Amino acid sequence: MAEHHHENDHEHIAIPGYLGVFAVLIVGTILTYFVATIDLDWIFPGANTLVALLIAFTKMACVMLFFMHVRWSPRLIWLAVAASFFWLAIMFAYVMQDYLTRSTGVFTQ
Amino acid sequence: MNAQDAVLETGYQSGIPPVNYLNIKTTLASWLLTKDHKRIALMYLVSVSVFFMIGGLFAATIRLELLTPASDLLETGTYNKVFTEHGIMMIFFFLIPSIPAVLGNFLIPIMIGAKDLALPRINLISLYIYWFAGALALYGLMVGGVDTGWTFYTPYSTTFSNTYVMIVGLAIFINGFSSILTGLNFIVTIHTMRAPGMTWFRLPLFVWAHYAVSLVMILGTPVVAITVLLLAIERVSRVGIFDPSIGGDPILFQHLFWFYSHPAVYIMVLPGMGVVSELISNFSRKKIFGYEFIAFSSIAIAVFGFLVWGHHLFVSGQSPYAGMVFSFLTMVVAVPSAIKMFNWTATLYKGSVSFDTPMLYGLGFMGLFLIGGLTGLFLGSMGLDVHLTDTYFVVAHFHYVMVGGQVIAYLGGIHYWWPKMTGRMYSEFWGKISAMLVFVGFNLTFFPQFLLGYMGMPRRYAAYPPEFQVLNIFSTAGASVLGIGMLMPVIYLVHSLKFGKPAGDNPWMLPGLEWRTTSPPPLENFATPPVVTWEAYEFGEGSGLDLEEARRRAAAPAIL
Amino acid sequence: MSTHGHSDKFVYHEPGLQHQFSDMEQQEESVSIGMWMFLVQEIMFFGGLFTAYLVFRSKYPMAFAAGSNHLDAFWGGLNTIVLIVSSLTMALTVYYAQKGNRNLQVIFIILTMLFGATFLGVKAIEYNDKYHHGLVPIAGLNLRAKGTAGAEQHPEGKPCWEVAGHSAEPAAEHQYVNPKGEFEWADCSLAKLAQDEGYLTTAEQIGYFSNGELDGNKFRDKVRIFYYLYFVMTGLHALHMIVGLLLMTWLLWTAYKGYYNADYYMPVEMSGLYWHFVDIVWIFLFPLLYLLGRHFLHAGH
Amino acid sequence: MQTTNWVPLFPEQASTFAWQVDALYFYLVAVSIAFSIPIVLAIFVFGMKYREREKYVSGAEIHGSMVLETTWSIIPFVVSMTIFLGGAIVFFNQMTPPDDAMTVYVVGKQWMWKMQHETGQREINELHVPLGRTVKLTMTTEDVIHDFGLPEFRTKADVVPGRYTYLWFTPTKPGKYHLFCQEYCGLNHSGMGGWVYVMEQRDYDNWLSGNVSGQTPVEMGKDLFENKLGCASCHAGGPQQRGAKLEGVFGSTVKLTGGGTVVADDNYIRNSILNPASQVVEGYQPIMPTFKGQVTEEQLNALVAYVKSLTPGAATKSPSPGATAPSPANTTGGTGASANNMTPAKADRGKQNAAGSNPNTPSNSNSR
Repeated sequence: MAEHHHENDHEHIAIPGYLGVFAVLIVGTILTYFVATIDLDWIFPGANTLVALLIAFTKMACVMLFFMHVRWSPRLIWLAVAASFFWLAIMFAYVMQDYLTRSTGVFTQ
Repeated sequence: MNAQDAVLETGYQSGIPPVNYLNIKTTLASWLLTKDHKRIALMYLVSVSVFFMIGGLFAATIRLELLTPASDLLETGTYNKVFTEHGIMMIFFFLIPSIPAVLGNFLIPIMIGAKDLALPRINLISLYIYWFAGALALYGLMVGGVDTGWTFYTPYSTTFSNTYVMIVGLAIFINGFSSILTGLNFIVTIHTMRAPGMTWFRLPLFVWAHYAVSLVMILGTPVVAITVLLLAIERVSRVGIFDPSIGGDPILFQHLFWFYSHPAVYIMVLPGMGVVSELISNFSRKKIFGYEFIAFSSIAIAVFGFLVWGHHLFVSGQSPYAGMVFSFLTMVVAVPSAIKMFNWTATLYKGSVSFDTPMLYGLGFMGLFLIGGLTGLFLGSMGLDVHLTDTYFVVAHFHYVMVGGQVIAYLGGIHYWWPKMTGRMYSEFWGKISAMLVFVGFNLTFFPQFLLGYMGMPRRYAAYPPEFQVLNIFSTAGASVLGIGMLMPVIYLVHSLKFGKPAGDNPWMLPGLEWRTTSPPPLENFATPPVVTWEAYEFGEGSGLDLEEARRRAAAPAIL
Repeated sequence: MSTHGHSDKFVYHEPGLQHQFSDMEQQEESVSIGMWMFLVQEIMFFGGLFTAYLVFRSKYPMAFAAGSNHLDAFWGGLNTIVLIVSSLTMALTVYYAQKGNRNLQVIFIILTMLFGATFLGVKAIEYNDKYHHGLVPIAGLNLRAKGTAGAEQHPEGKPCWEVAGHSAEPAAEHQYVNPKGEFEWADCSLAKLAQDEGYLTTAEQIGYFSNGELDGNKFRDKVRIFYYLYFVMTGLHALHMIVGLLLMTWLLWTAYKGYYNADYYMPVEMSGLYWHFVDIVWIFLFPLLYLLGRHFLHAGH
Repeated sequence: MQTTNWVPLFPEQASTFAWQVDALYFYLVAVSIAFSIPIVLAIFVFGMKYREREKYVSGAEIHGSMVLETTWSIIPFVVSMTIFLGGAIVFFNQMTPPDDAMTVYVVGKQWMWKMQHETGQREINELHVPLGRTVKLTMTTEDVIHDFGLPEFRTKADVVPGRYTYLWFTPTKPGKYHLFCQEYCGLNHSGMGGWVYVMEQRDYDNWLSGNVSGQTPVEMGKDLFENKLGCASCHAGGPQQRGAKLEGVFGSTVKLTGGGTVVADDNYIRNSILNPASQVVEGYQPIMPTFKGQVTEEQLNALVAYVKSLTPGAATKSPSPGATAPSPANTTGGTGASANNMTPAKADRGKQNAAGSNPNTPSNSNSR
């Protein structure tokens, strides 16, 4: 299979790298707590949630790319990850499109 | 040594090869602990047949009850349990595993020239999970059954039904993981186990279809698993997110349930389409028309299939705007199915069409799936769906797709690959008869239900107003024909196991990899690992088959 | 190929190569794709729960905020840190497996398991706390109740939004009986706040009020939904942790036996993938469950 | 097109948008035929024309055609879009009730339908509507999901606990039409049906006036006493009366034949209507027939109330039949309902202030 990378060229990340990622994760955690205690609703309602999720996504990206070695994995793995999030998005979006527009069972009210 | 030589070496052997996957070991343990995909497939074959029988019995009971308007054969309560069990047995324990777990399991490794599935142990585990879930479901049936309908709508299933929802729900939850593991196994296998030269576009469409199906299994099944789990928790704890009395939402259950269960319909029919692609192309000895389009339409169906579940909720209190979106996407999904239909038809053009039993099933599929698909448009079109949903029109529609599509294709596939699986040939005569009976009986059973549906006869009714009786009598009559047609294969196929004449490795002289090994195949499928040098569906000289020799042998008087 | 000291000793017998594969490379690829497909289905599995969370959060934000504020962000945060550390040790385990260093492998597996166990311990403490404060959504499971500001018997004659401040630091605790073991929640001040500032959702305007009056009981039911989701989500996550620990025990044994080397360490790597996945789930659960309403504590009043 | 054919293929068109649904149906049938005939024909022709003549000859080397593929991708797409639009338009009509609609409240419960007209009349499993008037149903349920299905009107809507759903139609033909519960709802699902009667305005008015349940209990009891049940023929005062005199009897102590006395309270009166022979007043023959099974609970309440009213001062203590009125249990949380719970909920509060709560409107009071 052309896109295959043999796992044994595993010099892709060394101890310092891991520690760096770890630091990012810890900082993210602390940050997410303190941001949550500040009221950001003056920006727009729900800004807090958005920020919290952004941080969470960053942390997830770090874990996936470096701890789970996605960064050095074949395209198929990227595809799998992308697909799963795409399908999650489908589920969220298409369920919510009902709840957000469901003012009533009829059009005119 | 490459595959051609392998063919020349074993190609015309007409007896049963002395050593094959069936007789290499014969102890019970060698079956129960086997990691050979072919043996696992056979065990699946037996199991799903059992569940098909059970479901069939329930179906017969339903039709008998509906012979008369009053609920006289069964009380309403019993009837509710009967149609529920019919749905559960057929959908979760027959339709979903049938083609992938039996034919797919047996053929995918052979078709791509592999020794086995990539994860044989997982394969065996999934069989045991299936058995366990099936046993649990049957237990639930024994102790009293369940009467929620196979859709388990809340709050009836969580709060009001006093039947064995927990057990059966649990069975379905567990069974989900069986199909997840199967799908996972197929994807891995198709990615990593293809023989040298077996490029993606040399894969048989059967394999493409199963790739699409596996995607749906992996992405959809977990959702129904968690949904059923939530249902179970709510039923035990008497509190939960589907409970309207504390502000929960019963319709959320329908969303989550159909997020899987609509794609599940494609899990059931896509493999059927794969089988039919094989049949049509091979029995008209002509490269299938528009290979790429059929291949990608399978993927398209798998993806778009996830975007349309809301068309089950047009009248359920879902926002009408959401209904619009879902209806639109439903119409879009119609297109890839249409593409397949046209391509199959075009494949017949200027072919050399032979009407062996499998081909009869293949053509039958085309006819019935045509109707099934078109009536899908009726239900996808909102204004009409408001009138038709929850009536017998729906029942007829999905039986045309599920039985007329999936089951017919499954039977066709079983007949087509039977010689390969067992090395024996069934009686062609009885094969043709049963194919005809099934086709006629099926139409007689379910076509009247379209009319009943438009007249407004609601589904899941044990008793119905008398003006509906005439058509119901037609339907029941048809059902009896259908039943006979479905039983006959069991008899002559089993009979052929012992008395059928040896089929030879390649009874129809077809180019697919599965026909280039002995039948039944050896333990690791090929005497020598094949190297693929021909395109898919290559019937001419490029296939490397010695057709001249084959003709000579065909001309010679048959030895009986 | 790494030329690490250990590797040559293992080079001939490829311990894991199974009959259906032609070589180690094909097997490794298959296994890793298989594992990733499994993770994909895990994502969809939790996805269903997150969908439910999304739906009800968007319907009853205030009830969810109130419920979340009563969770102890300290324990939650601590657990997040613990999991992240365990993720690091797991990553290092894989790293040393690749290096073929058995001893460090074993050490880091042990560390990982320790942190995993710690996580479960903290969870146990939290669950116990919820149990004592009548916050288990299942009726009949809150029999031994301690009062705090968040959930205590409704003070006579006080409207539910004037129940003593629902801040995270518990007020003077006193035992009292909760005979039916009902889910308890008295304080609906956040709903009041939202009403005054006028950002109740339509669902809330129906869901919290009876005849135009804020109804403590109806608010309690919505908080109950939050706790139901909290228990289901964290419960399933904890279950995955337990499975992970079993996996680790097996891994520890095989690693100790020196089963893995620079050329064959797929099991280690695969277990690592699983462990990291469980960590990721928590990375989302922490803010969504513990933090989403914090700012109201410091904002409104 | 009459439901009296021996195999009726179509229900009557009894509502204003029924023809639209049928038109859509015929359009789809036409489309289906237009697609199937060529394909089936092609299958047969090809099958015959190109059937195997010599064994193992391979067919022509045709691998596909971009032109054809695009054609038969685009044509179905266009057609399906027309179907979508048609469906959407009809759906829009079905989901858009006119403003001048008369509202009927519907409560489903296992396994019956309870309707209440704005004017107060209650019906069970039957709905009487005037011809040509737009009727809008405001529906909810006490237990599980039901579905209010009206095939002849070509419309249908699920009835969901904890929220309201709506349904509207304008009947165009007088007659008696099916009402089905079309969402599976348990044991007696197939029994949960009824009839919708579409009547000329005149008949409808007669029906309204004939239907006593709009009256106060006392009026209703009086009506029953004097006309419907004919109690008056024996119990009304006068020389030749065979039945006990009821004026002033309530609350008094009466002597029974065979000794013993009893206080004539609610239960005594109730009992004497249901099993008259059990406690016969001294001096009368036990000739009164039982009315068990002939009078509903509601009528019984009304009779008791009337008898009380014959005793000045007692009538005030008369029980209100409204007490027995149904009200949905599961309406605590406004479920997916959102705003549509608001309108009726407000209306509900309004009614409570005004004419006492409308029994068929789910009240927002907490059911715990």
